[in-house]
Amino acid sequence: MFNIPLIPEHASTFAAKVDPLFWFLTIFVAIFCVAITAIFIYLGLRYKQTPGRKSEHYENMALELTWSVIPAIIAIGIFWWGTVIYFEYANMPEDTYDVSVVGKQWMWKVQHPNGKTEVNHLTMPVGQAVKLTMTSQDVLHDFYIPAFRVKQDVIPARYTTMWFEATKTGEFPLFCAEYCGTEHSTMVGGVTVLPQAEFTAWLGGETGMTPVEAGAALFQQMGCVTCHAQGDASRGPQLNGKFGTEETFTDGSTATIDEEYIRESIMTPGMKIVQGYAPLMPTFASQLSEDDINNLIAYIKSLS
Amino acid sequence: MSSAVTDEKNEFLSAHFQNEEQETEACTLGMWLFLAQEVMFFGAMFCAYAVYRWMYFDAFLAGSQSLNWVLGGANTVFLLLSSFTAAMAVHSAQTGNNRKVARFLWATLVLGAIFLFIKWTYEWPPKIQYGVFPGMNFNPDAHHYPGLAAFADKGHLQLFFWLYFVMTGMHALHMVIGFGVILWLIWMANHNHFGPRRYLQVEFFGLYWHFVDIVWVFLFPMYYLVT
Amino acid sequence: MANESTQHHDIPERDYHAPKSNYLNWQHTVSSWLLTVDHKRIGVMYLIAISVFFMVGGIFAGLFRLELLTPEGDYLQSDTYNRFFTLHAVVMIFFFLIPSVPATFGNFFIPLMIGAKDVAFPKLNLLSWYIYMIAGVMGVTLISLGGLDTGWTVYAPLSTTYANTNVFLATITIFVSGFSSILTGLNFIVTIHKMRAPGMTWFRLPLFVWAHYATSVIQVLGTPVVAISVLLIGIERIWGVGIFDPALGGDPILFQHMFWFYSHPAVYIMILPGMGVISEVIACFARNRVFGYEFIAFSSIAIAIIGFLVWGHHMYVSGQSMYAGFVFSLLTMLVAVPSAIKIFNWTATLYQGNVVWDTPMLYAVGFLGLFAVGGGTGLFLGVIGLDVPLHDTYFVVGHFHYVMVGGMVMAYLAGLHFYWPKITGKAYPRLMANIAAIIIFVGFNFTFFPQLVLGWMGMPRRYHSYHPDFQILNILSTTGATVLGIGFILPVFYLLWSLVYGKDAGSNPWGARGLEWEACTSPPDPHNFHEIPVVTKECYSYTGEETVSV
Amino acid sequence: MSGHSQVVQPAVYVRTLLMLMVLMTATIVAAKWHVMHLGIVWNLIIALAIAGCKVYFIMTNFMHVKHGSPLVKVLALIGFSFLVIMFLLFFNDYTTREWHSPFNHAANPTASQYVPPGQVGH
Repeated sequence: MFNIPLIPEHASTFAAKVDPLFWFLTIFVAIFCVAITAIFIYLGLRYKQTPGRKSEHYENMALELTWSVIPAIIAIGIFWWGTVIYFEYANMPEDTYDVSVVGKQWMWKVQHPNGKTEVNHLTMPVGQAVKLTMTSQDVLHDFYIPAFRVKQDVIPARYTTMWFEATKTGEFPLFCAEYCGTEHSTMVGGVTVLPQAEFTAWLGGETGMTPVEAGAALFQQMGCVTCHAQGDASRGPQLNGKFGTEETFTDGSTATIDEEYIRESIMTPGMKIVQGYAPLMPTFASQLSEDDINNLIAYIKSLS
Repeated sequence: MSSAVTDEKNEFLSAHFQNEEQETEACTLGMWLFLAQEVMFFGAMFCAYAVYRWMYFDAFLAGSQSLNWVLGGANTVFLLLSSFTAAMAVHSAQTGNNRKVARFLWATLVLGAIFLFIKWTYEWPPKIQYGVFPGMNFNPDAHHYPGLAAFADKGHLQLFFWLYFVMTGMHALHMVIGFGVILWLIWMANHNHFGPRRYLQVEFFGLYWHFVDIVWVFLFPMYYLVT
Repeated sequence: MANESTQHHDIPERDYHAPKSNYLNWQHTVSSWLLTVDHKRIGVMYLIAISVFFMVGGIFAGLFRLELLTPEGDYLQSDTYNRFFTLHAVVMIFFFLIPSVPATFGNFFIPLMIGAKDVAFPKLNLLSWYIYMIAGVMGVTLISLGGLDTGWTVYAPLSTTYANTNVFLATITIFVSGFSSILTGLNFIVTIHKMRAPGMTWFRLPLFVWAHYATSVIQVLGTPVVAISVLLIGIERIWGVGIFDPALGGDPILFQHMFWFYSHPAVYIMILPGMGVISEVIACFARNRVFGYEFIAFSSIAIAIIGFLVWGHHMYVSGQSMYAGFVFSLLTMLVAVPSAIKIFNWTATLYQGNVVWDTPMLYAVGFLGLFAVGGGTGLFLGVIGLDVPLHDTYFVVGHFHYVMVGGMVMAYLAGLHFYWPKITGKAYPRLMANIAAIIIFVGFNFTFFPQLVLGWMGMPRRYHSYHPDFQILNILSTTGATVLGIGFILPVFYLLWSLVYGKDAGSNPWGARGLEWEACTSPPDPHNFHEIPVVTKECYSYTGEETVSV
Repeated sequence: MSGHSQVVQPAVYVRTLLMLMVLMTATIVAAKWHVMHLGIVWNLIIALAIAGCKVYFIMTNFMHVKHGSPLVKVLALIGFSFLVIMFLLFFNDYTTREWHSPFNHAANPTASQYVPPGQVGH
């Protein structure tokens, strides 16, 4: 209890990039604050009021411009350093291990590609980029792993993504960082980083339906197959190989088929009608959970 | 600042002002700041409108087509006319003709009332009656609003009508406040209050009324004429 | 200029030390206060009201700081805890920080500084006090009806659909209090433009006035936006239509944009007037004209304008576009520059001055050091790559308390101790005041420095229970808060004591320059000046004059 | 400027009113009779341009900005200027939601942050 923690654990590739900037800024700001206070007090004592001495006003334009321009240059420099790191965050690598996350008041539900689900916990392999595709069932949440220096808001009716690569194995805390209501502070959990082999063993240890299988089952069960059956494009558009391609709609506009488009098509089918089709599809808004939609998306992706 | 017009104390001059010119300039400045504040107030709603129109253009198009642009256009005419009569009331006050001030203000009031009458009789009630009012009961009647009933994306259609009701509602509220001011000014005109050096109240009412007009000048094409 | 600076104001010789009638005692009835249009009385009424609200906000803070002594949520229910931190923020921001300096010292001193008999619209000024009080009563009603549990940011869809409290009343409260702020800002702009005494040119204005001018611009142009956005939240709440709720078709990010369009500039409403006070205090106690007067004046305006362009740095991880984050980050770094310029110039003001170390100066040093930390930690959060781990953690909490409490409250206290003799005509016990200043400084750092560390360690804000690793820092913080609380209570006692037992301060106890010190009595006359003074010299004309000890 | 604004003659008001009526007709005609087939964006720009002209006439003549002091002219514009800032920064976000990192080495169309066609080949 009496060792005051000062350096958080660093366990991802981002930590190695963020920490130098943090410590640089810490030292920079500390020097600035101490120096400015010290100079102020020094000047205050050096020019302490003395009977008989008159204060003299002093102006110096060169000095003025110096301390206007130099901070501006430093500020831009720091900005650029931070921005380069941010581009790293925004830069999704190839070959990610994809996990889908649903946040709801007040828990995290994590689903692996083979269908294995976890609650308030993420198990992941070390040395492998993991990509999270996240959505929320109710309010805003935020998936935050301090040891990885990553954080991303989770928004209802939208998919946000984030990625990270762990550099060491172990157990790390997971928090919700966007205030989400009464039990916000219990929306916490952990991240377990396992060596590749152990992770594979962990993952394979359980059999369940993969999201693709679950999605395929739903596809039958909800009757999607009646209009979107393979080889019959008479009532609804074909879904084979559609994911990631461009689609043209009745009003002439186009969009790429992605998670958000599929979600929209299921929830509000009338929004974008593919050219050559009538707006026949009913909404499934009240019949499917976010997990169901994730499964359907996984299935449609797999049709490529 | 030019030299003071006069230093003689005017009976209407507040004690903390040096002279009439200072008071006039200060009040004018205050009025314009108030209007700048109003611009931001309505402007924030217009920005929200712009974002949603950009995101959900189809819904906005469908919503707009269900609005009656003839009524909207007629209302624009009435409001522009009322702006004109308000300007004429200012002119009459400046020239000291209190009877004309009262007449032009009455004209402004009547034209504004026609505007609100059309809005409150032919525009809002049918929408509320036939399910075009956003909320739990949003369900456009297929007979009266076939375009809306057929439009699939009801969620974003509601957004359009939500903004429509809030913005036209805020506009109407500003007009009602204006009516109160008009009645007060008419009472003052009937007591021969206004003259070449005492017309600021009418002038400021004019500014306010023209601002309300300006808001409508944007509301009209933004809501009734989406193409 | 050089010749002029040695001249004195053209003011009639008067006996400053025996004012018979002043703004405080010339009428005694309750209605003479409640219906007053005297800017000085309105300033005093604001002073009383905001002190009460500061206490209310402080009590909430104390209660949830106690809860945070242990990692478990053991002493408050999580619902109660959430209400307490929300109400702490709402009360402190809308009822203390925003009106703190402008509505009290701004109201009291702007007309005195520029040589006017009153603000341009005295009745409007009174009206804005009443609007503030109505909002205050609504706020108290809100508290008694169970408070608010959405966080002061009232983010949709939590506030519109999921919150358990009276969000509608809360939004109306914020809406109403906004109008008080708008009217005050409007009044100040007109006053500064049109009510200046003859000879009081723009570049003879005290920097306090410049800072308030910049503040007022934000108040007039920003506040209506937050008014309409919280109003939309409120209407959405009772109507159940989704303008921001994504489940009903809206976009929650749009609310964040609209909210921060005001609420970021609002933090400059909360700090610029404080900077104005510090400029006055440092010039007076350094007995020197402020170094780089024009730079400080224009940096206030620059902060007000650029401050409108940077709100997106509250939303780096919210799901706004990457490119928007990039642009906002760049603009955010630029807004740091004018603040840095001010800090350098204040420091340089001491050079070749005749520095007097007195109570207000102690608070000013405290301000300078703490504001430097606050501004410096702002760099961490403005840099987009570093904000990702730090966003919504205690680092943010620490940062804005360094600015708001370390900056604004210190400046407010500096102003209170500087202007108290002018407002009340009484001198307070210096030793007590100096002790309080030191206690506040120490307590403050113990409270909020651990929070910066906590944030870096990863503790998210608004947590009722937390990871046990964070406990030791939280204990430090709560201990510091206790010290800070004592520090804040001390001035209440000795200032009230001074009202009764304090010695007469005299019209210019600090030997300060400026119309408010040199051309009117302490406390001032009901009409400020017997004759409107004619200004013939620049402000801060300490240069070349030998000053006497106080 | 003098404290009291110049007395504007009724003829000016009448001319302004007529101008406003003409502009109002123009905006309806442009929108409803599809005089010009220019697409969504241009229709909006035309509507806004006409509205802008109307506002200009109302402000200069009805609201006496023409004879107002420079300060009044600044104030007449400042609200609109801040709105433009607000508008631009809003759309700075909304129009670039789908942009990708310039350092992107793996265009990944499966994410919601996909690469718009024509930006990066893949």
